[in-house]
Amino acid sequence: MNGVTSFAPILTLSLGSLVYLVTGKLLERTKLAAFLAFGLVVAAIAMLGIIPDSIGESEYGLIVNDFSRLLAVVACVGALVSLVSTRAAVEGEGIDTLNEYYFLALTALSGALVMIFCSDFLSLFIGVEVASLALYCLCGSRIHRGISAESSMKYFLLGCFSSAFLLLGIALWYGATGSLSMVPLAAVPYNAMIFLSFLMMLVGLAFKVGLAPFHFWVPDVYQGAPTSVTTFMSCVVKVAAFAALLKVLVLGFTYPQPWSFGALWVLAVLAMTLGNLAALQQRSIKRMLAYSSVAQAGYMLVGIVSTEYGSDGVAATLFYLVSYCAMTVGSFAVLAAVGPDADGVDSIQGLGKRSPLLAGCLTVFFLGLAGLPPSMAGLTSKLFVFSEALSAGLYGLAIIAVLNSALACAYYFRIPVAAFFQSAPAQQTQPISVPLTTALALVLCAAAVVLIGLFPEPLLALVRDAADSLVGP
Amino acid sequence: MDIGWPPLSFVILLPLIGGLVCLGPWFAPERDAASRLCRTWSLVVSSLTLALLLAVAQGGMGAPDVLLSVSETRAWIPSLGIYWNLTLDGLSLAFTLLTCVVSLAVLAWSARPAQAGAGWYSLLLIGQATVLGAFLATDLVVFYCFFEAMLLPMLAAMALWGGPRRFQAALKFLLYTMVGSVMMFLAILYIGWKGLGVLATHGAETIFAFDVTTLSTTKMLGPDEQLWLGLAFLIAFAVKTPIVPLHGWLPEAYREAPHGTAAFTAALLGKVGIYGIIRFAMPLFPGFMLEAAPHLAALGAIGVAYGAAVAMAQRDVRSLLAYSSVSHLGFCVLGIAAATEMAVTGAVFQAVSHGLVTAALFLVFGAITDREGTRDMDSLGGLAARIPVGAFFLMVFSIAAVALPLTSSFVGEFLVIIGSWQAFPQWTSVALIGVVLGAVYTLTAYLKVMFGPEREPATASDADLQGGDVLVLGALAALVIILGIFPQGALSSISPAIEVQLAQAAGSVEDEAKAQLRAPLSAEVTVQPARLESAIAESSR
Amino acid sequence: MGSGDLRLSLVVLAPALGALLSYVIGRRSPKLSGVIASGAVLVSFLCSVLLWQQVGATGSFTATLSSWISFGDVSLPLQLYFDKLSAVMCLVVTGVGFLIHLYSIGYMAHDESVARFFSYLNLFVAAMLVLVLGKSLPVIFIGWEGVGLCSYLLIGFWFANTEYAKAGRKAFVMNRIGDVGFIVAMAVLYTQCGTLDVVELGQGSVLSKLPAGLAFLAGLSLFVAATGKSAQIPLFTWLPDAMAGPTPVSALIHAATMVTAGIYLMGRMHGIVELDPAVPAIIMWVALVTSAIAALTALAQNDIKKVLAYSTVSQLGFMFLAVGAGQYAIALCHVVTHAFFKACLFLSAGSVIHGCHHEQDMRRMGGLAKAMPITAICYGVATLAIAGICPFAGYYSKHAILGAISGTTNPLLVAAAPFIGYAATAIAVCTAFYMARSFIMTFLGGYRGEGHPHEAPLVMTAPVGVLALLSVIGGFLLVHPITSFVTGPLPATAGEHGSEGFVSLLIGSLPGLFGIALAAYLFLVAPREKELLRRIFSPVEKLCGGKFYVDEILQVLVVTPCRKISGIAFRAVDQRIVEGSGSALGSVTQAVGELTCRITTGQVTTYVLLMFIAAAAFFSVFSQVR
Amino acid sequence: MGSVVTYVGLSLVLFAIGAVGVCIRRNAIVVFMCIEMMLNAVNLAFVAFSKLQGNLDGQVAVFFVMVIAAAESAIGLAIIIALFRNLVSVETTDAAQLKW
Amino acid sequence: MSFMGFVLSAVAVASALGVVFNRNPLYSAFHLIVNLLAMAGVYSVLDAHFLAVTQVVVYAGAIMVLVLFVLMLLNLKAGSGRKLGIFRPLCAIAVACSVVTTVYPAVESNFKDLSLHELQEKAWRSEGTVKAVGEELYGRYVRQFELSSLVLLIGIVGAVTLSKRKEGKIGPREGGLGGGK
Repeated sequence: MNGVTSFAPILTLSLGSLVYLVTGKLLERTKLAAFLAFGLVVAAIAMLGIIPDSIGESEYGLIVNDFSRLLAVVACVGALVSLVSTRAAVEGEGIDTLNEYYFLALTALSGALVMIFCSDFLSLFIGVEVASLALYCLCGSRIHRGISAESSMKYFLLGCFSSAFLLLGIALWYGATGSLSMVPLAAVPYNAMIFLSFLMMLVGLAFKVGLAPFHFWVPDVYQGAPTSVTTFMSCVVKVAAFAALLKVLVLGFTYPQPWSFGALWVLAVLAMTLGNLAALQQRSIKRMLAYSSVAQAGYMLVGIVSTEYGSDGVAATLFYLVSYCAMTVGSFAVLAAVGPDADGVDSIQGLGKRSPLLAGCLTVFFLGLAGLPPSMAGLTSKLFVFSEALSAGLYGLAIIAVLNSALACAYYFRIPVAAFFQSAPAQQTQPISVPLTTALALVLCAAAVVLIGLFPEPLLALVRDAADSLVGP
Repeated sequence: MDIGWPPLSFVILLPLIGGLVCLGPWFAPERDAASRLCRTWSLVVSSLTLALLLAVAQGGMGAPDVLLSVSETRAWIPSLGIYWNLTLDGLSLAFTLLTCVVSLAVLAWSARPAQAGAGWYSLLLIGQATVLGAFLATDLVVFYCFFEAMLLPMLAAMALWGGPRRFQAALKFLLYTMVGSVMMFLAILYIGWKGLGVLATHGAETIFAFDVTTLSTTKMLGPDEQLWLGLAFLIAFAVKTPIVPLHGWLPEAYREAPHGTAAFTAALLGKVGIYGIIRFAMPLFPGFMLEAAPHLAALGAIGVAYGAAVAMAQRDVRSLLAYSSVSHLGFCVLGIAAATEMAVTGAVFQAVSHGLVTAALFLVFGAITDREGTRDMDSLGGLAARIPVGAFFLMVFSIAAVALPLTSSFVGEFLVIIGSWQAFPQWTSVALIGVVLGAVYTLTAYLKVMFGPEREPATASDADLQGGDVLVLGALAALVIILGIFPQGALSSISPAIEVQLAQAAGSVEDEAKAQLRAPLSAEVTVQPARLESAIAESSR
Repeated sequence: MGSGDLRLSLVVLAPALGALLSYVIGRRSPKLSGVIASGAVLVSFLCSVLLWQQVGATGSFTATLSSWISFGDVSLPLQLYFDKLSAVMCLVVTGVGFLIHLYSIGYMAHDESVARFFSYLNLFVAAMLVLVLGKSLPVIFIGWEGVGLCSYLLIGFWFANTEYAKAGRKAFVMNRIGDVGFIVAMAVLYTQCGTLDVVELGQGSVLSKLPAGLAFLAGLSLFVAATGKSAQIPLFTWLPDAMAGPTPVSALIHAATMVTAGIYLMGRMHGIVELDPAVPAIIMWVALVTSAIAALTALAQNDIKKVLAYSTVSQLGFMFLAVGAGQYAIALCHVVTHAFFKACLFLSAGSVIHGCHHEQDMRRMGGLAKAMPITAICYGVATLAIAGICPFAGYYSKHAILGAISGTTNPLLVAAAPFIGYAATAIAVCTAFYMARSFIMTFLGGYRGEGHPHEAPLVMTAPVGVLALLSVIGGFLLVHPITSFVTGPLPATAGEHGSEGFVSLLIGSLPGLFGIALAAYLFLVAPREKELLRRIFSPVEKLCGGKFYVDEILQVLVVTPCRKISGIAFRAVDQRIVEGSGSALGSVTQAVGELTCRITTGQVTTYVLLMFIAAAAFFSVFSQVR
Repeated sequence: MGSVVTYVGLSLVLFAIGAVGVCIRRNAIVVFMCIEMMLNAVNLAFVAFSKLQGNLDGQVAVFFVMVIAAAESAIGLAIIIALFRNLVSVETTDAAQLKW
Repeated sequence: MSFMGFVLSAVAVASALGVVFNRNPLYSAFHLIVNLLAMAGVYSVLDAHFLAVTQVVVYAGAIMVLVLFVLMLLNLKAGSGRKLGIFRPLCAIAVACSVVTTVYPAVESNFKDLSLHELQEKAWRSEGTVKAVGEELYGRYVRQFELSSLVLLIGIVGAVTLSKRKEGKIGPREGGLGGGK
């Protein structure tokens, strides 16, 4: 029975999506269709609450524990918020195939859940592919826009290329251990092959997470994809990919050699530095947020680098991940609400007058990304991650990280400044009407960003449990 | 002292909530009416805050010979040892009162940026709340949060209503402070992490891993740690203060900001740096501070002279005030470096006094330059006859800026100079160059603006300062002079707190010195014998 | 001491209050403001007289106004201290001050800002009284800075004239340089002796805490402070410029009282000044040079106030000669007599200027004795006094100074004492000469100006008359009590000057007589010889007329470099390096960022290649790391 | 045994050739084919390892990879067609509107 | 390596090079078909019979037909005029060589202690008959098997989504970037 229960949320989503594909066709172009999709996500979340933890190691390739449950909930909630907040925007973006759109989103989410729940490499790979394939399609779903197709193509080719590396890594692991399971095998001696297999999986997953120097797809895809899709993927893909990365790395850490240190250190530094430096140059907000996501992934990786010394590093990373999700979903959702083609900084100039709510939320999110009060989530996450880095003795890394976060303020601030302090171009001064659902979702996000930081203990307890269940206390 | 309700949190929350309330009318359609309402509202809130603060201080004072100390604690992130710890002692009282007074003055000042409306009051109140928070917090993380947060309302006001280059100025301000403060952030985390470990072994039930008073008793930081962590703290505070040569953000920021913001920034934000060094750096890194003292003194003294020299070359009134701030705050740095009770008390007094004086100067010059439509001193002149009241107040505050006796600045500068002389006579002498140059640029500015023949015939538009503003300036002037004639009350409230800070530092140094005596070969910390003795004497007293 | 407290406080508070009232009331009714101000000073004067009578030769009163800078173990209360020494100064300040106030009522009657004027004037008196009454150095410093401020305000009283305002600023800044000396002295003394109380600082046990080098520093710093306030080299050039102020101001501040603050300070702190014999030696030489230069400069001045100003500098030099010689009482004596005759001279000059419709150039005067006989008499009497002619006040003090120089016991000066004595005598001749010259040019001969000069009103002539009288009898009165009147806490004077016979009196007056005679000869009897002499000495005259180019030298050596440095600090250091480094860092970051962006070419093939390279690098690098 | 490991070598070579192809070809369809070749190469490695390890997990993995490759080809070619519709080209170098 | 295996490997490598270095996409596709068939041969040499058959059916049969169909549909000309630079291929080849030379020794060293006997033992257990593989698929890997159906579904729906078009909406790009540089 174990295998069934662990499969339940995924089944809910995937079977549900199938049902939706059929019934949604009947409800086409009504709000009901969208709400049916939301209902499915809610049901999945409910399922996540119900299912029990796996006893021992799962034999069906999936495992339920605090870690996967937490991240699954985060992914689902993130998906829900992004779908709800962009519901109105999707129609405005000219995506004709709403039915397929929600279907693909639901399947992408179920793929993400597979990545989160996986306990063997085959599930991991299938999960990655399910999520990726659905997202390739979603990126191109604004089919009449050149950049949408372009982003889809780039994502597809690069994604498949990196999947090949991931797969080669899995093959090497299999070759070395004779098993596809993610269980550390005491009998298998540590050798170069395992080492290389980890490096290859790292490369493959670093691509999915969007770590420099495997980040090239991120800006292009984030910018080219419809904003609603970007909103969705910025959260769901990030969570799932980090879950997978964490699983792989924790497995890697069980081998005594500090093999990971150099590679992860370099990845983190490159991601932070290149991400921030490039973001500094952007005039396109989506692109800037994309580069920022690269940089933020770098900060999170700082937590993982310190993981070698205990589960607190993972906990810090998870905390960061959760608060980052809230901020990034919110930022993109605001952009989506501003308009289907809102991208350049000029498009949000004067937003404070056109819609104080959107501008206010945007400011909260961007301050959070910059790690400044009053959006305390950003600050406390940085606090946890950097303090883990320090306690692990990674002073150099911590210094690079904080200098980067200071540098990042330069571009994060540009957005609130444009929203509040610069006047709108003549042709876009009319107020923006924000649908109630969007407003609600955004306010919730903003509240989360503030409150997670102000009262971090509950979430901190959760991520600690999660980290313990992943690493072992 | 247990009052039953958290009075210090209220001191912070009152203006914060008041400011947030003002955010609503900012977007209201009836801007003028809303603005007037908000003005009254903000004045009430700010006055209440001042009253509350005074009441808390009064209540905390209790018996005359008991040290003022009101504190409250509340769990924030207990699993990491982060607590919402606030303390009001003589040191923080001085700065919090300054904050309240200056905020009230800026809020009451009639001239504010055109089209500012309710947002102006909102941002100022929020700014007041954050600065108050920074002055009250003893938990390093809480302090850091306020330290960062107080930047934002000022930046917003600057970006909204500043001069033509406001965005660049704001960005520069932001980046300078951020680069400075993130290193401190890291240092705080390191200290907290270490503190958590060290304090856990003591077996206390609640671990204030980030609380400065708790941490300073542990003496857990070795010389190398003190060096790097202390450096991080110092740089953060040095940028904020600013200490030469980290003042690159300052001229442009003061040039571009609206008067009120400039006054607020100059009078209060910089003081957080001074306060931070005394409150945090001195007890946490006593050995390092002792080592760094000569360098710090040098920077302070050079700052005094350099700021004054550069101020002499200015034509823009604001730039002049900016550099004069650098110069005057150099005295504070010098006093802190000297680390005698007299000098540090003087430094605090000087900081408070500079806050009052510089805020008033920014406001008066602001009113004048607005009226005349230029900030170039060379194109001003002959105003004394046209605006006698303004000229009078400008004279009073210029005199105070020059630190003539019976103004508060004199007391501060005098104590700093006398107190620093015994430690660093050479650097104190350098600072004295600034005393002369200070007179030069201040009087030159006054001469250029006020004296000389009238430029153009008086018109109806150039009315003199009006009722409310005269009241504000009068109050500030009265404070400056009262503090100059009767400073003993303030001094005797500040100095015990300073004594405590110094004793904490000295206690740690003493231990280090003892450790050194035991292991004479490890001569990593070179302690100046004379000052060590005095430090020991003080701590034992 | 109980009764002393209130009266002593009143001495200071009366003019302070007067300053407030004369302005507040004076704004409504300008006439009253002079009266109030004069009344306040009169009250102060009467209190001083009362106290002076009660204080014994070595007694004192103390009044505590505030505990001021007191906390922890620091205790610097705001206390006033009245002993014989302060008594003399007090009496001079309030007495002469009162007369000048009275005079000002007439002089400033037609000015718009008369209320402001009297307010400043009263404030000045209050500050000056704080200066002379301060019990500790910081309190003296209050007065010290206070008089400086009032001087600044009064010099620039007619601020619409930028030059006047600049003169005020110059005075303040030069004083400020001296103040640094004062501050250094305080710092040294507090650090070493642990107290700044003037009484304690006079005690040997306290002074013995001062190591040799620091004793020199402290003494010298105090003298630097005194050079600022009392216009000695190199800080004297502000005083002639200070004549920009209204003439009563010049009389009160820049002749009678404020400029003597330096001498008072030396007297007050004589214990410290004498600790290191090098300090009096320096004082002596500086004083001599100042005195000489000022006297020579005065020779070539045509502005009547400038003559008096340089004369003041020269006379202050004389006082410092006595200080250098260790005869503080004599110095103080000259302070008193100088206050009388110089105030009289200035006020007379004021009357002349007033009468000649604000003409100050002596070349456009002449023959005014007819038009204003009282003024002429007063001016004449005062001239005789300053020249050191026997029965007049100046004789006694000046002669005593010359005696003191020869009697110096300072080991560093003994050898040079005769030379200094001769030089001082020569200066005395010079003094007599230029004063006589000014008298002749102003009052004798024919009128060379325009309009009709007229005599001043009674309210102006009366004070001048009183001062003239004092110039006559002031010295006489002081002859015998010269010790008892002023010495008090000061070391006793050497030698008696009052008991000398007629011949010696005459001999003592010789330099003065010679100078006057020479002037009379050249200007009245033999103008052609005068022209001849002028041609012979034209370079010297040029030098004198150019004030020995001290201003220019200071400009080149101090002011211009300061401005240069300031400009360099701003433009090169601050804008280029400090701000520039920030901007440069920004630009570099931007450039690197730009580069980072350029990698992202938008070409999938590039991305793939880069990723492939990165991956391969990962594999090969990190598989080696193990 | 050596012979089976050689197949792993073959798979690596094919993988590398495929990767080179992805790097140097501009035609999206060819790039896609090269990627398929890479996946195929990994499949070969799986099969070889399956033989070396003596279990069938590797072969099962290959089956799934094939399934995924099939779905991938469907989507990939649809994307390429969509791209062609917008750009009238399948050259990846022409699709470079998103950059920097 | 058996003779058969050697020949097939040689064919595979040669055809792979053909795929990469042929100018004409169509020829590349044909080369790929050859490559895939050769791989199928290698599978059967390695006793993975089920996979060999599937390879022919799925890859060579289904996928390549699709590719060829698209190539025909789009009717592409042989390679665009622009020349490949020499730097990029060289770079790629060098990197590829480095990957192979890094990974292969690691693999080889991992298996160098494997005895022939052991290998044969294992080979027997890993014979990929339909039955054996099927048992695995419907046993331990049933969840993944179910998920693979989802993958195919996404393939279908995705292809439909992307291929939809409004009438007459074929042509050059529409609109530029929202606010790019």
